[in-house]
Amino acid sequence: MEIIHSFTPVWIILTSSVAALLVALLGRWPNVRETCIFAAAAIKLGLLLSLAPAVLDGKLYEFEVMELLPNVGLAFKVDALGLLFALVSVSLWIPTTFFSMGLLRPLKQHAQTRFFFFFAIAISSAVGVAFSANLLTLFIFYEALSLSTYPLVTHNQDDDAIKGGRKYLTYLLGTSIALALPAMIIVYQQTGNLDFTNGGVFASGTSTTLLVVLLVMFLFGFAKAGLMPFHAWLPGAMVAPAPVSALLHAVAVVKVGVFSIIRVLTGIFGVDLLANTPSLSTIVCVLAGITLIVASLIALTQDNIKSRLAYSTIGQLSYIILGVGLATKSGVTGAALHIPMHAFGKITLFLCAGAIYQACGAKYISEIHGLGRKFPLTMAAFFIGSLCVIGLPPTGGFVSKWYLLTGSLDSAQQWAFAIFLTSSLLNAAYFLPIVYKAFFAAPTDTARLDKAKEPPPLTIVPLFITSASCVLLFFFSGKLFQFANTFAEMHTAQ
Amino acid sequence: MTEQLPIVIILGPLLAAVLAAFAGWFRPKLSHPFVLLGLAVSFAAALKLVFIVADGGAQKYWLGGWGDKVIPSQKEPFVVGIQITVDHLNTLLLAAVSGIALLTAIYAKRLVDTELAGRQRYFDALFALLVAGLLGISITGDIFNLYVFMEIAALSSYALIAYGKGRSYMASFNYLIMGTMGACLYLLGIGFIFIKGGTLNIDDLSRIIPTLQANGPSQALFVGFVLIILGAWAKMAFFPFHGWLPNAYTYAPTASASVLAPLATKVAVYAMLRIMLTVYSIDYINGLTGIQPIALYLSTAAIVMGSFFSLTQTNLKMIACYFIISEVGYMVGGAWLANKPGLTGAMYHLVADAAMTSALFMAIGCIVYRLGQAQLDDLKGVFFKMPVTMAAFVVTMAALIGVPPTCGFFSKWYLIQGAAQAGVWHFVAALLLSSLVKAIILFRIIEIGYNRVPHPAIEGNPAIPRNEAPLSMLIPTAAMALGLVALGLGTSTLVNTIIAKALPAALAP
Amino acid sequence: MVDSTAGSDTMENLIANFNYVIVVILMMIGLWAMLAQKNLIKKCIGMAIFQTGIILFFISIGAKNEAKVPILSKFVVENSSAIIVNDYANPLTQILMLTAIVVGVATLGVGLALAQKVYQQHSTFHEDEILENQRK
Amino acid sequence: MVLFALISLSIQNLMGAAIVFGAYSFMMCLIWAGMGAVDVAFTEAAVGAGVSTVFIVSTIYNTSATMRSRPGGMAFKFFIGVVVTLAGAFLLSALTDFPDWGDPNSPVNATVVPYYIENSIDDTHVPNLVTSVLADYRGFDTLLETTVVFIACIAIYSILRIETAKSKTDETEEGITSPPSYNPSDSLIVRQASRFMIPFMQLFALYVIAHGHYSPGGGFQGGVILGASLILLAISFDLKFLLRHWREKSLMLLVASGVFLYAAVGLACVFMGGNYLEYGILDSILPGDQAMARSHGILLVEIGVGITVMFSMVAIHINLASNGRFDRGL
Repeated sequence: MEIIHSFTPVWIILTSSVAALLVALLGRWPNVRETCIFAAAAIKLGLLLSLAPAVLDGKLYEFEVMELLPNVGLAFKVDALGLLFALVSVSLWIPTTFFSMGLLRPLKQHAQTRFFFFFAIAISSAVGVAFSANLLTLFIFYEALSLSTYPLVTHNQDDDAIKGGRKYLTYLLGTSIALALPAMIIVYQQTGNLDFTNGGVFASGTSTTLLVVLLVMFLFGFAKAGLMPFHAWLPGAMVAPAPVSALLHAVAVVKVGVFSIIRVLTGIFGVDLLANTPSLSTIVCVLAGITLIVASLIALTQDNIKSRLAYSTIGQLSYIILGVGLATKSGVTGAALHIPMHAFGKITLFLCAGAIYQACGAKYISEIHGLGRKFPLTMAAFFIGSLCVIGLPPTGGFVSKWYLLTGSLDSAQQWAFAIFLTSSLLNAAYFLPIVYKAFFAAPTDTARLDKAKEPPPLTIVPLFITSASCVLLFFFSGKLFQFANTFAEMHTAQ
Repeated sequence: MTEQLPIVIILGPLLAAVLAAFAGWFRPKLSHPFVLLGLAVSFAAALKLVFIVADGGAQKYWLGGWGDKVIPSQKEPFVVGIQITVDHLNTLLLAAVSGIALLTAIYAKRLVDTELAGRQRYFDALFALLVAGLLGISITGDIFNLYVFMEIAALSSYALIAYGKGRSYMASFNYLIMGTMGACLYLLGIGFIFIKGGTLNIDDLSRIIPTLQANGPSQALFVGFVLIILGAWAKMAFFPFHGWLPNAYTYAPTASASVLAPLATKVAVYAMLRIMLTVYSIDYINGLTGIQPIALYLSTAAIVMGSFFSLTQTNLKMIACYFIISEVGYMVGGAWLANKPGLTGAMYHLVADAAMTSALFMAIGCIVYRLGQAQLDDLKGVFFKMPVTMAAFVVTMAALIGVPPTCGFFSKWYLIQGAAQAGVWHFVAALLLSSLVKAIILFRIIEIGYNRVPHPAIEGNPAIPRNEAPLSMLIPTAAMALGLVALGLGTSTLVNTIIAKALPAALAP
Repeated sequence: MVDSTAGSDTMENLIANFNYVIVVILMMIGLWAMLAQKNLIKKCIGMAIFQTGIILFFISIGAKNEAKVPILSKFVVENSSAIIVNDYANPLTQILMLTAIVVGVATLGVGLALAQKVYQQHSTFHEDEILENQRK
Repeated sequence: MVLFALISLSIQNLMGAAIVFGAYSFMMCLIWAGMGAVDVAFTEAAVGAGVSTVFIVSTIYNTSATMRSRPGGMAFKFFIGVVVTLAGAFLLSALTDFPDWGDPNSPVNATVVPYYIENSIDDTHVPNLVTSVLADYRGFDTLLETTVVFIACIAIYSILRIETAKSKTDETEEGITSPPSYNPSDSLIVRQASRFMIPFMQLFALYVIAHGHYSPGGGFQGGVILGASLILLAISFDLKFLLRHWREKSLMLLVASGVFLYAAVGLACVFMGGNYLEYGILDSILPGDQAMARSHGILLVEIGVGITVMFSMVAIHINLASNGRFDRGL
């Protein structure tokens, strides 16, 4: 495995922080401010893509900024999975910014500068997590993400926002401090090493009980992944403005949770250890499986569009965890692939929810009966997004779910196959009726019907981009597959 | 001249205090610059010594030149005078104490001029004397000399607290009783060590105490040890001797509290560490199988109790005082874990907590300066009135919670690692609990100070005018908050070059 | 393991070191007064008693049988080789205690000053009454 | 003695308690003198039995001597009693480990102390071992101890005087019991007696300081006696009489100057190239050889100590006795 020492990963992380500073300084001129963001996003994307060829060759970019603790430093490493995740986050940052401008500006929302500032910081933190070379660095950026998204969640500053924000922090900070931190310290104390290592850091012969305890602490400690019972923050955080829910709570924040778990499972425990220790693998799969099914069932009962999406997200995250928990090559590939696939699908859905709210002021599914014809483009995008999340062709979701299903058949946990299928059915059951009712049900609210109209282009264009991407990802899934495969091979090659 | 540096650390504030006391009668305006000068000299010397010690090891200084003398009846030479020592254990603390004192002196000027208008004749002198006492405790290599310095620090702090008028007198009196009790217990403990050891020099004691123990444990040394530890606990407000602290620091003038709160307890913890590690030894501590668990349970109790009471308070200063009590629990616990990470954590936290508490009290002082008081309910909209102060406050709280990469995270890291290594899980739980409690308090303050008011940027909402603290207060506060991050990033360097060498050799891997 | 000789040893020791027993009793009286007395002045007196107890303790440990005041006589001043160490009482403990006495009186003074201030506010020296006043 | 301690704590009248406490201190200093600790006894007689008692009495004079006893609280007292008894037992548990009482070969007497006894003359030309150890071998302690007195003085001044000076106008409104007016003619005998005694006391005190090298005494003892003489003056005449001679400002300045003298002597040693307080290095500016220079250095710092202690005691007394008003009092 070839290692390239390069400062580029740090630059990539810093670009959006610099953008954040500029945003804060130039807050008085909104156009300049947002130009900065786009420039930063473009630079960032360019830098990321420049790393791609080498990473796909199986090389690693590494850089250690400084040593924080003996043997553990503030260090970055770019591998296929990290790069994939960073690419997804940054590329979705651009349409989301467009969308934010479309949403916030007409409403003359307060504190837009603050909004964009913390948004940029959050992106930096998410990319920081993606590039972390060890658990400590990951933890630092994980916490930075929690803190920087708090002002975004409470952006509206009404009672609901405060309550949601309180829940958000209680869950995220509480679990990370009370579970993930001590688990990390115990790992350090046991092994003296926190680097993500292929094959794990534990010496053979570490007691299984300890491993089980640590595993559970990590799984629940990274509560951003939304494993039940530490999932309640996500529906609570839906009080945030739509772009926040879209980018952060469908992509950046939740995926950071899942990503952290993947890193811990592959880099600290090691896939081999999981595969060879049935109890560990089973714990991951059972916890994820339960969350998967229960979250889907709850989603069925939600009338609020964003809550339904939130529960759907909780379920989909567990797909990824379950995929890694299977500890097979195609399982890991599927899990890695599901990160971008679900991201594109879910962001489309969230943006649609925001657009619907803008179009007719509706927050509940029962309020949009029959209104779909007034804004067909929005609802079409919603349909494509649903297909992607359910996992039907011709959308990208199909590809990732395919690998997940194959993975479950390869593994010792074949019952997971049934779980995947059941859940996909449930997904269909809670998404498709929305589309159906929007177009074909009798309108319940005629007053709303008259006012409803297609939202402005600044809102629609991002929708178009993301939903088109969902379809494109199906046809051009090869590139993404390369990323996922490189990562999976690195960790499962015996 | 570098060999004179250790004494310069003490003389700076001491002479400054005397000059300030003169100036108080002739040119009151001059007394503050004198103190600043003295503290700056002291800080410069301490800083220089950090590098000297990191490179060249411990520096000993014999006052009056009375160093090692051969005594006919003894095999080895003894120090007959008083020695002051700068070694790996105290050099960081010295730099921290003098540095924080210097910043606080700059910071406190405005507060003193307004809070104590017309009464500040001796404030500067007492301030410098307090710092001289604290530095003396940290630097001295003689257990009796330590007692005298302890009294210097204590007497000046009683006076500094009593400047607060009103309830501060009773608070100061209670502190005086507890403080004197602590000092007396300490002095008595010295007696018990002296009766067996026959010398007061710390280095000589550390050499002969093991030989005295050769024929089985000595009860007198044990009693002396317990007395000294109890005395130090009373001084540092360790549970269950913590009763005096919250009132004393809350009713003291903000200017006094901002120098007392960060430094006084830390220095007492250092005194405990010095006695535990240098006079006695790590093996001795680990041999005390009866006391070690008690000390650890008490630390846990201190942390839990401090956290609990900080939740029930409505006054910001009071909350901060209970933080101090739980932080003391951190350090005592870390010291009594008596393993490598635990001690590293305790030593690192000594410096980190001094900086954190200082930043916290500075931020609170800025708030008090502008808002008049620090009841939680008065904080509405404070984030808009004083954005910079509150940014510093949030950073400080983040450090106290233990958010990386601030210094609070790393001390917690080592402490938890030490507790895990020793299997003391209740201590781990207490550390985590206290982090969570601090997080709750931080976000309660953010809610009140930020979210509870209509956002002024929205049209139609009343504007909240900026009313930031004066620059002479703001800059030290911001500097201190940034220092917390810098300290966190420098952890590895500090631990590798200094703290690791302060650990007893018996713990080397 | 109960050993009767050990018990009698302890007794003998108590008698032989009767001084120390007195010292400890004095110190404990002082400590008790500092903590249990409610009157501020009594607390101060207790503090002073505790301190004198400690001073007595130090002087006791430095005592030598048949030793003189630690001032060298004219004869030995001129012949410094003729000094017999055991002839002179221990100067070290004495100067330590000189310091302790002065520190003690300084503390006492500050304590009394604070007590005066407290009295000015509350017209009482009784701790409980002061606390009640403060709660009002 | 234990009895005296108990009585002074159990007496209901605070004035009585203070007087009994004075008697207790006096007995204590007799015991010390018996143990060969003349200097300690000397100091305790002046400080413990004298000045401390005066401090307590003047505080009581300014406030109230009656003690209000309240019912209840016995359980608490008993509890503390149990704790204290246990602590005492714990202390006594170390008795078996002690060297015999009065053993000249105990570690305390045989480790570093012989050095002082054998070398004091050669090192410093000072036959009074207490003085040489106090001001030279452990001179730093003494500097700090002087500082402690200085701190106590300015602390009390800050607490009582500055406060009061500011709120002079509200004083009567606050309803402070103003002390009974003092009638000088009451005590003609006392006045005449003290007028006669005071010069002798002061002369003696100066002797004590200056002759501290050769006989019991030194800066502390002399300073305290000088202070006591002035306090006596204040008691027998009144504070105003004293303040006519020693103004507030000069008192406070003199307190600081004593410390300054001591610290400056130490600093001079540093500038001459020695360690702090290494008086021997001063031989180039002081007459005599190194040992003589030490002897002179000791004298200088003893004078510093004397000045600080004397004026501190006076200033503390004035503050305590007049409750910081500096007009009249005990």
